[in-house]
Amino acid sequence: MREITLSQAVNEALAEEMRRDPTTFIIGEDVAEAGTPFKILSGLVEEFGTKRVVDTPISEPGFVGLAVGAAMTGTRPIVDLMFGDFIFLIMDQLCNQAAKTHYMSGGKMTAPMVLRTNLGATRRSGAQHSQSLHALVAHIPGLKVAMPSSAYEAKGLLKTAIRDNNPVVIFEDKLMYQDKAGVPEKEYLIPFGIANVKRTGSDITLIGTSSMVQVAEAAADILALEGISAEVIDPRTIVPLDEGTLIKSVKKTSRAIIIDEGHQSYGITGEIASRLNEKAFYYLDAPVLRMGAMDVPIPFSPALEDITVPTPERVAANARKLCAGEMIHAT
Amino acid sequence: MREITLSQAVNEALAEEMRRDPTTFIIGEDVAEAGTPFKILSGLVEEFGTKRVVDTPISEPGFVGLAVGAAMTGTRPIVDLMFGDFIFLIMDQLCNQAAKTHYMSGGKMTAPMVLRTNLGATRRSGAQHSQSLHALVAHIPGLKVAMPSSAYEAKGLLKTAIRDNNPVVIFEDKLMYQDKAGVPEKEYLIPFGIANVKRTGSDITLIGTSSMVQVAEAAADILALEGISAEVIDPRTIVPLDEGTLIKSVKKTSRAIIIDEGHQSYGITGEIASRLNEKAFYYLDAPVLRMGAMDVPIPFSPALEDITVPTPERVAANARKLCAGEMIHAT
Amino acid sequence: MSTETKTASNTEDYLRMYRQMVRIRTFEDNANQLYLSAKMPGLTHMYSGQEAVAVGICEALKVSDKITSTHRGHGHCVAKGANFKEMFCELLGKEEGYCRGKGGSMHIADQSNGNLGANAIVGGSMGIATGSAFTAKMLGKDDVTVCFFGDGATAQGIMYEVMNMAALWNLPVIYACENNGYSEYTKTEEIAAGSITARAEAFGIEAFQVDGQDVLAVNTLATDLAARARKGEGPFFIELMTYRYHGHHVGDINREYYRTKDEEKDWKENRDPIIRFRTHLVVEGLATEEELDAFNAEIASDAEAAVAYALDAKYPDVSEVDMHVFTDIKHALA
Amino acid sequence: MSTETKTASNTEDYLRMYRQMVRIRTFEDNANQLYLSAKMPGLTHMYSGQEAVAVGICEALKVSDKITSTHRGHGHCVAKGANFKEMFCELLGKEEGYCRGKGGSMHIADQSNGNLGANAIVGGSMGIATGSAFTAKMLGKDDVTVCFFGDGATAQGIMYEVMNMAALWNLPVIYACENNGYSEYTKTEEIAAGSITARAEAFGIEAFQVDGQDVLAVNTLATDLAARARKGEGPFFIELMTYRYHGHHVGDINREYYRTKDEEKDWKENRDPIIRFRTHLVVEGLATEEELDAFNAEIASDAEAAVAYALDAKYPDVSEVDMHVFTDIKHALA
Ligand SMILES: Cc1ncc(C[n+]2csc(CCOP(=O)(O)OP(=O)(O)O)c2C)c(N)n1
Ligand SMILES: Cc1ncc(C[n+]2csc(CCOP(=O)(O)OP(=O)(O)O)c2C)c(N)n1
Ligand SMILES: [Mg+2]
Ligand SMILES: [Mg+2]
Repeated sequence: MREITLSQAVNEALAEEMRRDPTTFIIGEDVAEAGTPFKILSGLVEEFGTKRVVDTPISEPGFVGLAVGAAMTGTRPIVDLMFGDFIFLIMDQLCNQAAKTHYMSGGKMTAPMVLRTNLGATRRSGAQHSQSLHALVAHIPGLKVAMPSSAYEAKGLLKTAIRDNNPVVIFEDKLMYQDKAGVPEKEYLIPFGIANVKRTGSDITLIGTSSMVQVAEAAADILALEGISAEVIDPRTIVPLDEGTLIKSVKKTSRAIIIDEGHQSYGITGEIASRLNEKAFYYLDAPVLRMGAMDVPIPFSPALEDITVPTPERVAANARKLCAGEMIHAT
Repeated sequence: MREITLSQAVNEALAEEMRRDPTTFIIGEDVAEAGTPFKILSGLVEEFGTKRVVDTPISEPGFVGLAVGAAMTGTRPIVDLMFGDFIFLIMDQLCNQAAKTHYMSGGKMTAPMVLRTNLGATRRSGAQHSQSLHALVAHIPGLKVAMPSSAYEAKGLLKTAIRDNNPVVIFEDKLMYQDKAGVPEKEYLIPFGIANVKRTGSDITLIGTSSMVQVAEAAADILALEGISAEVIDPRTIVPLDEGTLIKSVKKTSRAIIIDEGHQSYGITGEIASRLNEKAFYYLDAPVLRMGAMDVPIPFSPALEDITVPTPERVAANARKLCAGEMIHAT
Repeated sequence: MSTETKTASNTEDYLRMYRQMVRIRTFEDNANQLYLSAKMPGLTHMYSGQEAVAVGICEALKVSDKITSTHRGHGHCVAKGANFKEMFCELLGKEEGYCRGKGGSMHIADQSNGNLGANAIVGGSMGIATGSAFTAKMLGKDDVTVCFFGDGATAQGIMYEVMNMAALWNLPVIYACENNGYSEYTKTEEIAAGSITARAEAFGIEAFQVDGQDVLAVNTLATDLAARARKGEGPFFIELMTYRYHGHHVGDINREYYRTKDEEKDWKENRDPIIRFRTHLVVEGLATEEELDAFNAEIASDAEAAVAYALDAKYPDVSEVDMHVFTDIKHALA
Repeated sequence: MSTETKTASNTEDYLRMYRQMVRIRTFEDNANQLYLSAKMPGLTHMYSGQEAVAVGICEALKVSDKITSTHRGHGHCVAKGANFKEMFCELLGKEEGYCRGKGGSMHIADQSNGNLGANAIVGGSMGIATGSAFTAKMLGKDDVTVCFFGDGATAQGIMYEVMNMAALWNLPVIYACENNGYSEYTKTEEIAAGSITARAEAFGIEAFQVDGQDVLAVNTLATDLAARARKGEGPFFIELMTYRYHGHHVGDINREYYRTKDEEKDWKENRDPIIRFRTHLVVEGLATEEELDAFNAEIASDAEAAVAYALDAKYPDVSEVDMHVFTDIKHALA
């Protein structure tokens, strides 16, 4: 299979869906000629014109609000929010408006829009350009939340998101834009709410989101050398969450670690861990561990930033202890 | 001890602190003559004047941003955010600016401000005026988060918040503004990060936040009649969280339910449950259960709204099952 | 609301405007009564006094034109074509309400008539209205969108963000600022510096100020601007000077600390939009007092019947609580 | 930055302005070099070309006056009195940086000189600046706050929210819009409808447009407005017409798709603020070419030394990672 970058995969998904559905359009800052600072959208304005690839002023609440209204009236906006950290600016439009439109209208109105944004630290971008804020939107009923872990998922999930009749937020890892993966030439979609068992194993389940799937896989490689067999699962979407697949795995392995790049406290690791604890209680041989980003604003200094996020080595170390029965009570 | 309403307790806390510290001021919509729509602040503008009780235009991001700057330069703003639902509008100022100021400046700057707001459904106020959004801010490092469960806590925690040198968000339950509790005439403060064991028990631990403490207590009353002894704990602040007290209790009772009015998924119940599971793993006789608000926008219709939030009866029912060993795996 | 784009220049149009204003007033009197008799859940914000704004504007619109509304939204809803029955059902949280009881007064919407909904976030619908106009332009429809909001909402930054985009892209949207002198318990001049219309003009948007108690003046201006917006000459901004008769919401009874009874009396007695228009109709010989009284009576009994119906109607089944969270998941919590 | 409030009318002031502009340019050339040689973590936004704005304004301020800065903040930081050493250390993430390496280029702050910090959220410091002015007024200090921001930031709604409050309450704040013609890769006219100064005027704020390449024009205006703001006549708004020489950030090298090389050349050759001012100083006999060259050389070697120092300086200890999350909890994760 050919390999393309995550950035190309996103670009392809957008181009294909925009060809298919003339009511779709892209809106955001510097999305047209510039193709975003990450150059993800290059070429789209040439094909679809400035009517459908719309550069906005630096008005995040305004253009997200505009997208909500456009979605409610017959178009399908695909919003480009340049950094995931800016989600703080648009929470009202996303969570008070878009997320509730269908429900508050008793099912009569819809807001089929996609908000594409990103997450991920270690880019030396400072505390306001390095956050992974997916937990915030996952908490709000009415929003679906996708977290692609490679170019393959990025394409398939985005295409599904664009066709979904609900507001969907999709978080790309900005560190992965240049990472390549096998992506079929033939069209495909990845359904929401179906976790992907990346590798099967019997001793421990490693559940990762976004680029933490790769961290989990790297950890599994380390563990394999030591004779520990780790199952690696990518939930792909955290809303809806494929609880069934996760629980099934944990019932089998009896141990689990959830790995995520959002801050650990009051983030998504707690939710997933709790569900496993609740629903696989007697199968567990050790507490479900959580590894999120440290509960600190992301520091600029490389010396500090790199230790704020989970690494394969640290995941492997924790897995090792869990499997050895050394963490009956995690510290 | 005299009994006063939560609303009076808040009013007293503000008046006392504003007398003590001339750099404090209140800012928000209709806080002066109107004393807010909930009439909580009545009388304060008469005592402190419009220079220190400042009515703003309907500009939540603007006046919260202003408060951040004021806090950074030597005053102590106490922001009144009329409804907790409006927190979506001010997330950027609160989370990208206030929360990170101290850290990003390497400890050189501070933003000692208090954001007073509210939570709570069943007031027939619709989906945009009924949310309990404390999980969102609890996830952001740099913010402290207090959740008073009665007039007593409302006063003591607010006074502590005003003296704290960090940004603090305090959520009052708007359904409790007229509820009375014993509040000493003598000045007192309630320290952050110390949970309050409201009642001791041996069979199960009920951990509630805000008005859910009262729900937990009412459930404990029901359970007591059946011979089940429930310990009820109020964490009082969720950041910092007094993990020690919670874990100690669960090690004793071996069972726990966390009750909170925020949406259940990706909310605070998952965090607390996970910490208990991680740190008291072998002491648990049953999975830690979570009871949050339903994962739906809060509906207006009374017929629907009332079933979205935990009730004493439902808490008792779950506790009963847990204690009977019927919920080895929660459903 | 007319089915064609035109100026309301004939008797039929005038009488419909009259009736629509009376319908709003009657709806509100009944809603207030429901509150006072503790039959309505929650609070609500009365539109009484501002009828000429909603009616003057909506009568200039087609069914397929869109509006966005506010927390004070009953007037816009009626004016854009809604029925009493579904409206009262919604206010009472009943299944037959426009939103199956899930929205309530602050989220009432009537998509079939182009009403994209009330909104409980002040300024919350400004983006939505602008997006609706964006859709029209992108899909080549000639629909116009009117964004209703109060003077207080001009303090929300999003207004400037979307006006900028609407101006840059010539969107067919009309920003209709109902300046009723107050936002909650605060006078407009205490919270709005400078000039409201100048704020729109600074973005290159043509702005107008009009007497919001004069339904014909409002309608004439709105008709003209809607036609121009359809031709791509938008956006436009209108500041409509008006007044709310009741408190900020139905529970705001003692309001002398922020405005005098004399002021209220003056507006009610000397500038009431319905009385003024009624006098006009009679003086111009377009209707007799008796005909107009007959309208009033008919509307009153319609309202009474709708209220009675709504009071008796059933609540949504509890199983609906987790329906409509998502379009494609029947029960979100199942 | 002068220690007294006054017009910079004498030689000493002029020479300090010259030196400060050269210091900024020199700082940026070194920072760019650090980037190009892969010695600087991350990206950074160069201020070169806009020096007369920061210097003209900051020279009108006292040490205790406050400024808020932007993602393009090195110029403001130098102009408000910062040292090269702590600045380069910050840019390289070192412990001796102004923020112990935790902030970096986009969050550099220098509280001792009243610089409340750069900000990576476009428009993010507008509330902070207004709040700083609020403090001054409330505590009866005569400090003025200058809020620096770009043309692109005028699209952020918060600007209108805080201008409204500043105008209502006569706060001592000066909004300084550095219009360098672009926000990222987009021309200002494509994202800003109408007139920028009219937007401030609509709130009743006196607004001025000035040539941002003429340090004396900027300084004269700023000195006057600062004095008036101290007397309670603020707020004020200034639009400063200027240009950035580099790309949006150091990595923005191929920029012909959004602006021509000719345009860049024209600004650099014909409107450079340093060349212009240097010519003025020499023509007026206030300094000789040699004296000015000596300044330049001294500054260049200062910068060189500071860069060398910073490159060698140590990173913060890893134990610092959870320090400063809260003021009163030494290690947040302990
Ligand atoms: C974002 C937000 N802030 C505050 C409120 C509370 N609130 C509801 S109505 C209102 C006043 C609105 O004034 P205006 O826009 O003039 O409308 P009016 O009530 O006069 O019709 C306020 C402050 C709200 N609903 N939303
Ligand atoms: C809220 C927000 N939106 C977008 C960005 C990305 N961004 C960084 S600088 C910039 C352009 C700013 O333009 P302008 O205000 O004119 O300042 P200049 O870069 O020209 O100095 C943008 C869009 C951001 N940092 N913050
Ligand atoms: Mg009003
Ligand atoms: Mg610019």
